[in-house]
Amino acid sequence: MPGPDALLAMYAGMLRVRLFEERVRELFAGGRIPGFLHTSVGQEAIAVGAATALRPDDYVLSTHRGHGHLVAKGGSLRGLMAELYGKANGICHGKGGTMHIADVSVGYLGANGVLAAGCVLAPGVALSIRQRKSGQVALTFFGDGAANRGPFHEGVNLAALWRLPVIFLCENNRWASTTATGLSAAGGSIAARAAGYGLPGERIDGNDVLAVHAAVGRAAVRARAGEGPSLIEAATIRWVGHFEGDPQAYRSRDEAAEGRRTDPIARLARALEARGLLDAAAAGRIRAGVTAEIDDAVAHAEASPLPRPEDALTDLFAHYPWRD
Amino acid sequence: MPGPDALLAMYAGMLRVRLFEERVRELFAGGRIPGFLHTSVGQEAIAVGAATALRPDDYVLSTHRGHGHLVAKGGSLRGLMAELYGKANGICHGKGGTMHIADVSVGYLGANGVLAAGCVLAPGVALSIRQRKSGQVALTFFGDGAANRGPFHEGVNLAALWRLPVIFLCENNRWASTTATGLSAAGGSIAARAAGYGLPGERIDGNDVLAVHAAVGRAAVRARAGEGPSLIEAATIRWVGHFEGDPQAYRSRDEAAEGRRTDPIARLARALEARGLLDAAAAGRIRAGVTAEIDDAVAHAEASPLPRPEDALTDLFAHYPWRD
Amino acid sequence: MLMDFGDALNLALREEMRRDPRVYCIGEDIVLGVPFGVTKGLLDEFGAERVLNAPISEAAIVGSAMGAAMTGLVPVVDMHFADFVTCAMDEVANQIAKSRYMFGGQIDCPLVLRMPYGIGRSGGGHHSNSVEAWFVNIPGLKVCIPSTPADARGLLKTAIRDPDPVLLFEHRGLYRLTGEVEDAETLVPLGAADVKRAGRDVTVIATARMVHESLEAARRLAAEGIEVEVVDPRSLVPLDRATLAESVRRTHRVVIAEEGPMRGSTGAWLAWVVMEDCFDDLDAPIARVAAPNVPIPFSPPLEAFVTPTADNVAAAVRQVMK
Amino acid sequence: MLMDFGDALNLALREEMRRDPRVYCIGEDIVLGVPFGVTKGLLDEFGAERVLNAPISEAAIVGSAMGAAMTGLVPVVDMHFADFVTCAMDEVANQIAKSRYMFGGQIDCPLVLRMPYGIGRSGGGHHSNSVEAWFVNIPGLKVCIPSTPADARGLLKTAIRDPDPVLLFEHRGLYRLTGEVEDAETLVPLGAADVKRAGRDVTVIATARMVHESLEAARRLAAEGIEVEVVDPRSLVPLDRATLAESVRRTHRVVIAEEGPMRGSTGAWLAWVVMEDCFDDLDAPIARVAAPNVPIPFSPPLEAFVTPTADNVAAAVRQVMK
Ligand SMILES: Cc1ncc(C[n+]2csc(CCOP(=O)(O)OP(=O)(O)O)c2C)c(N)n1
Ligand SMILES: Cc1ncc(C[n+]2csc(CCOP(=O)(O)OP(=O)(O)O)c2C)c(N)n1
Ligand SMILES: [Mg+2]
Ligand SMILES: [Mg+2]
Repeated sequence: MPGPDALLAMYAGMLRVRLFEERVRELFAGGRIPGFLHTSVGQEAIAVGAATALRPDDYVLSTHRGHGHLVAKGGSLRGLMAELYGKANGICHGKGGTMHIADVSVGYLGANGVLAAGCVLAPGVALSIRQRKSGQVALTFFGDGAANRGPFHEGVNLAALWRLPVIFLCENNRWASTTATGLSAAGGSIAARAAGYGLPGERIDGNDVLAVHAAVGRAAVRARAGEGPSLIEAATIRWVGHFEGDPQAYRSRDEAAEGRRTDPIARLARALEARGLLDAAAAGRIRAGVTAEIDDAVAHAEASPLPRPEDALTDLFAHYPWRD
Repeated sequence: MPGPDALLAMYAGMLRVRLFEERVRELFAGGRIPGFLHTSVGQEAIAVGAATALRPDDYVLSTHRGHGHLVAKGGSLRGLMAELYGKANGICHGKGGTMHIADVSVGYLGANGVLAAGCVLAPGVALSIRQRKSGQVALTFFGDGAANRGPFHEGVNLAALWRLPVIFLCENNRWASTTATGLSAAGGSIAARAAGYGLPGERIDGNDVLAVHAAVGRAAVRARAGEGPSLIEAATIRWVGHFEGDPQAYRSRDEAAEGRRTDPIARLARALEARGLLDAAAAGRIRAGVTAEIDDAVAHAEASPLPRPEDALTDLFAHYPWRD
Repeated sequence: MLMDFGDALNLALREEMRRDPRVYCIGEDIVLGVPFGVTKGLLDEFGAERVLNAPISEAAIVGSAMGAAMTGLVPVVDMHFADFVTCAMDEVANQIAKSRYMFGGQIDCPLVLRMPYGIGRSGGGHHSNSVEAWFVNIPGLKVCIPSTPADARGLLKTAIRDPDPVLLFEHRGLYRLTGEVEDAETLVPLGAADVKRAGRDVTVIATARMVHESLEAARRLAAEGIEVEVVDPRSLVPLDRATLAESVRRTHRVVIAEEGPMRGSTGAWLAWVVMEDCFDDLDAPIARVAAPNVPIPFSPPLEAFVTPTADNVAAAVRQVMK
Repeated sequence: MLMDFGDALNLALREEMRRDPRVYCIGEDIVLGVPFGVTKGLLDEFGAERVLNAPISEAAIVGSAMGAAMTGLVPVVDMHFADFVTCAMDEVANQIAKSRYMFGGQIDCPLVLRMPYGIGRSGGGHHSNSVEAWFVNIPGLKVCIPSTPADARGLLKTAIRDPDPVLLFEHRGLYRLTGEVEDAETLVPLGAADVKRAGRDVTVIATARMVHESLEAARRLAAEGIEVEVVDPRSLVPLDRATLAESVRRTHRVVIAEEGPMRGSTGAWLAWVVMEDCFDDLDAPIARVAAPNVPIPFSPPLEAFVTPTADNVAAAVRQVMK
């Protein structure tokens, strides 16, 4: 069980993801941010529970819904926000954007526009970890929908076979775009697939940051001990549309309401209050602090320059003096 | 338990596959047959146990090691042998050859040079079966090595999800080329993967034709009843090289010896003798008959013409009047 | 009647599904028609048996389509984004394209892959690619690429009736483009290029969105007294070489405009085709308009920089007129 | 020293693995070097940590290589047969090719994909394909295609040292071809074409096996008084346009010879490149030698019919000399 400071850090961490994503949604609605935007509002406990259970130098591979994973991993909000704006000083110089953010400085090896891609990248990251004897782990996030793609199978099998330090963390938010998990994953359980590879697989409450923290912590210990990968299925709820602008005709309003009832942030707040670690004043201070960070990131992004059009031609190769 | 005639047909069927493959090996060694040749010597019980448990109009999708599957399904030995020779009147006009034989007239929808390809084709065949309400089933063969490719996962999941009439029949012959099953399939069991999709999966003795026949029969009943696919892992031994010319440095001679000890044909013969259904004379007659069929197929193939070189340009499209 | 490109495709699907009970649609989120609305409403008319929402399993979606096509059905696959055909590349390149041939003509493989593609709206590196060149290079596939609602409807109908696999590249920037579509059922044959604008001075061979950019360039150049002919191949395989050559023999000058990357793209190949058929008719080197050889960036000014436009076509025309 | 193409690749792997502990090999059955022997014996010298026999999981083999390359290793992937890159197409086209760019240059991706390819020995439709054109069309990849043991060794060494992904197409018909290889460690730079034979009359641009067919054709044509220059680009991306253009400006006649299918292949693109650089220098239309637009058939006479040879090159040369 994490200590008081760690618990408060988780609380602030989830709030940071929540407020960051909500701000991003506003900015998108206001036409400040372009692209196909997928936010993680409601799923903060998974990003934060995982990140806080990892070492700063551990790696994560993320998804199309990856802002929260990077915020939780400690990425610079300024660099991230500037990237979402498509600014020249964004973490990817504006070349990546929402679905391709990356911040190697904090071990975040990239969001991905292709579902389940991280499931095959992660075993390779783990190979290099083993070769370098660095004791790191590689965690890959993926969704319940992505779990039905071939790379899930190939990546889990390879990592299990070679006992690689990988954590496969499935965010099961009940939907793959308009398609319910039950209509895409036969058997209905992602965690149950682990047994077929001789792996531990567990389904946890992804809205309980402590459950996520504990499960990822156990998986990390196992991985560092050379005992191999683990598969964790974290059940959660996506409060908002699959993408910004999604009419959500496929589900009833009740689900968002259920999400709010099981809000991972409020839930941790209650636990902290019960233990006398948080009161309204402290909560207000934390929220004010996080809001200030986000305001700063937005101000930075707004003030930052757009890339020069011809910069579209840079960053392709380390060195390319040839004429095409 | 199949009746006497059915049992004798299985015996003749396995002998037909065995003698056909052994003849093919000789012909390859003698330079009569070109290509990258993979034979199924030792694995006859799976091909024959499966084919005899299916209806003539059921479909099978095969592999790079598919001659036996077609012989067992009732394909014309003349057409098949002529194809292996690359002759104009082969079943594929010489365009396919050993890894691409097909004989739609007996429901054999093709060998495949790409491992596990059949795992995603089969669910589509099953969709058309359902749409046409024909009550057929689609069986796809694949190897222990192929089970580690993505299409295995995607195909099994889709078939399970939609309760399609598919039978996934894995021929576990302990090796994927030079690589032992234990070094390629995490967990060591292919059958165990079924549970993750909510499917029945069973491992059977693939050298016992009756066990294969029974398992495929159960799976076919289940499939026709609309209860969905099944996964069967049939353990067997490849007596010969992975391909013709394989030095087999990766395994000891004992394995081939073990194969001969557990010879599925001798095993059925003993059972038939014990029940008074077979004696040396009858066995001799059966062998003579099968040998005659194969002699005829070889004579036919030898006498058949090679395709005209320019026939390489036919069969690409149903109709293509355009200049490229 | 006036309708947009997406609705014209939807109409074609309805017409063909009504005509032939073997036709069905499969893809991710197609019941609600996400993301481009093309398959919207089909479920209500044709039911869940023929409008299949698939799991995120591109290999199984495309592979199963072939299995169904080999055994009597006519699948129309929605690739969601053409970028994701990479996740079913073996099924397309080794299975679908080759089976009729390898099996000596034993099977038909009547299926259509609908490939929403193209640059726009900061889709970024994984949602903006032009990959048609790969498939032009794979024998056994037919490749269409419409530019107007009428062509989209007519080509999709023809593709569905074709006994062989056809890829239909639908530029996502065109879905909301409106145009005149015949009330009567109208098919557009494969291998029939269409002269979208007649002109005596330069032949611009353009596909999909670039047809419209080229028409815009033609309007501007007309003001300068340059008469541009815009020829839309409409299908790349088969290719209507005769119509292309006929135009080039009149104009003696050629610009080829596409949205894919310069290197090894369909435009490079079309330049070769023109040279093979019309070398002695060319009064100037062929000029090409295409994207630079980089992935498609996210930021609007970067994305705009790599996106070929009417300006690029006009500049290329002026160059060949020099 | 004299050694064959396969052994030269094996030597390059040994030299680079000795030089740089970050280099490792991964692929199916590579420990015993099946099927072409290139990786034979590496296990004994470098151990199981650096010579990894992988399960049949192309997506995981290639995807993991990228994960390792992004984080400090230098993988050399054996694709077994280039045909199977279709099973890892997303990992190559969307992940490996794009990550440096999409991430704004944050990562290096130093990996090599060894792509055994080509027609021969009745390999049939799934073991004979020339797919290099797809990758030439994907920005972010470098593409090499050696024709001699020395070039194979030198290019593989350079590819391994390159901070970006490089595909090396190894024609399987060349593995047992012997040639002179320097005793000293020798690298061949990317983007440096090599004139394999000098000649004044016609420039034949050829890759891999077709270099040797072209040299054979050149020997025959010399008897007829036609002096053929054979230029081997050696790498397609980057491409040494200067050397190609320099040759064409002297000969004014060009033949382009490859083994891939005619339509949309690298030869079509190279024809465009030559036209762009040398249009006014051309005295005759460029002629191309390539396979017809069909999958590769099994039967020897059919396979022979679709396989480009010295005869085809000679015929093409005579045509451009008309
Ligand atoms: C390979 C691939 N197929 C399809 C898509 C289109 N797509 C983007 S997100 C999405 C749904 C993903 O569902 P899930 O994996 O559960 O993640 P979630 O969106 O719920 O976080 C789809 C189908 C894609 N990006 N990549
Ligand atoms: C996708 C793909 N990868 C690799 C190969 C090369 N290959 C041909 S057979 C084989 C081993 C197959 O093992 P298994 O699936 O167990 O079948 P078996 O040969 O034992 O019958 C390999 C690696 C291939 N044909 N297809
Ligand atoms: Mg989901
Ligand atoms: Mg095997």
